[in-house]
Amino acid sequence: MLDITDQQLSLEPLVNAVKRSSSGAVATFLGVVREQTRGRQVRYLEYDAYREMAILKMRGITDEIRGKWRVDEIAMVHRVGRLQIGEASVAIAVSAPHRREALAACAYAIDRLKEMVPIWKKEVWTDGEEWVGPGRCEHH
Amino acid sequence: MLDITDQQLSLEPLVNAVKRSSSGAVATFLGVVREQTRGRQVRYLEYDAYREMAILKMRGITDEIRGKWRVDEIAMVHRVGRLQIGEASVAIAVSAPHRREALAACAYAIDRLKEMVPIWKKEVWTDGEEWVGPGRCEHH
Amino acid sequence: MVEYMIKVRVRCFAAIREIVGVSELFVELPEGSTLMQLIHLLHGQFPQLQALTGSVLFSVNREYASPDTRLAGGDEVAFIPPVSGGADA
Amino acid sequence: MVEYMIKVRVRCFAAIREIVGVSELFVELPEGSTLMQLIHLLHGQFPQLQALTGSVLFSVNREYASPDTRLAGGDEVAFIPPVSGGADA
Repeated sequence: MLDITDQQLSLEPLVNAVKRSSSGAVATFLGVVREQTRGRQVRYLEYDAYREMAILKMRGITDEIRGKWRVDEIAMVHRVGRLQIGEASVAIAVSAPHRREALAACAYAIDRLKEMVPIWKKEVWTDGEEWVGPGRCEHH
Repeated sequence: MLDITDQQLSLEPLVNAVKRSSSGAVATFLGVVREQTRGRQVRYLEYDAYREMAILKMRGITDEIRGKWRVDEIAMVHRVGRLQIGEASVAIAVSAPHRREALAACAYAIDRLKEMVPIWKKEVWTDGEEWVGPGRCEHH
Repeated sequence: MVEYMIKVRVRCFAAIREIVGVSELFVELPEGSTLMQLIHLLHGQFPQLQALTGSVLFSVNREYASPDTRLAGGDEVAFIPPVSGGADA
Repeated sequence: MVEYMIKVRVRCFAAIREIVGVSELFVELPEGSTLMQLIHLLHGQFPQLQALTGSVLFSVNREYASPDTRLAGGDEVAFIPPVSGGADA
């Protein structure tokens, strides 16, 4: 399950999509819109994606993961459009027979997604707005 | 939210319990009953817990985590009773301003839980049963 | 000389509960007894407890405790065989 | 001598879309043009694109591509300014 959606994200469908009878562990990651970025008060975020390429790149990440760890299944869904504080921008779930593989692969997936998947974020503050690249984030 | 329960586990309540307006990331872990352990076919598992001490030890783990990483909130719920294949035995959620802390703390939480929280598992196979300690697991 | 007795509560879980047959029992011991003395007493009463494999730990009042811990009346004691909570993984 | 022209599709996202004003445009180029030549052409037409900070990458047919890539008719090209998907963290 690799998708870009304008609908609210929820973990349960991803967890159900990745669970196999061989799975002993499911690790998930949820990216959430924070109230503050770099000291500025966020009103909302707007995400835009190059959808077709983003899904290709997500598939590339799942291939990388399968080359590194023994996992059962990987799901990644990124939301686009306007997101309020507290809403999830990305949801990832990885199942594996054993917990270390599931946890390591999940952490790897979000790192790689942030590096190379063509999705962009505009921060809209109380006093302005800007499309944000990672170079300007305190924590990438 | 630290609990031992005989009810089915679901991630959503834990995620909602840990999310703060300062949270940019929520990492979760779900332990799931596998079909096979050490080559034997599992019929079901039965978990038993020393409930009061388990919750104390879980609280100890959350203290350890707060000493190591900047996290917002930690939730850990372990199920007891009879579990079928595919059902979750443990659910953990950790929120943090940044993803690395949430992911690292979540991985640490499940490792420590397995090490020191007084919860036990009986494997009931098609041809026998046994209370299992970690020393006899292929992957602890 | 009068020997004062104390009563402790022993809680039994998992394999221990199956050996002992109940989920808790109350044991009387001479005042000043250590956890080790209680363990020996229970080993005498339930010989199968001695056959438990792996490193069995013990708790007193819900904290891991060493066998030389001195017990007091009302203490809650438990055998903690190797734990296996969490994932099946 | 006849110069054959090719037509490529340029897809615009995020900051690029706001500068260009549309989500895609079609550009005609002489056959044999490279991605670099297309970029220069667009820089001329939309000078604000030159002001983009950070390292802008480019894609051809949904794969990252280097500026010396030779374009063919029907290719899909995009500017990829620094990405920032995932968590707000």
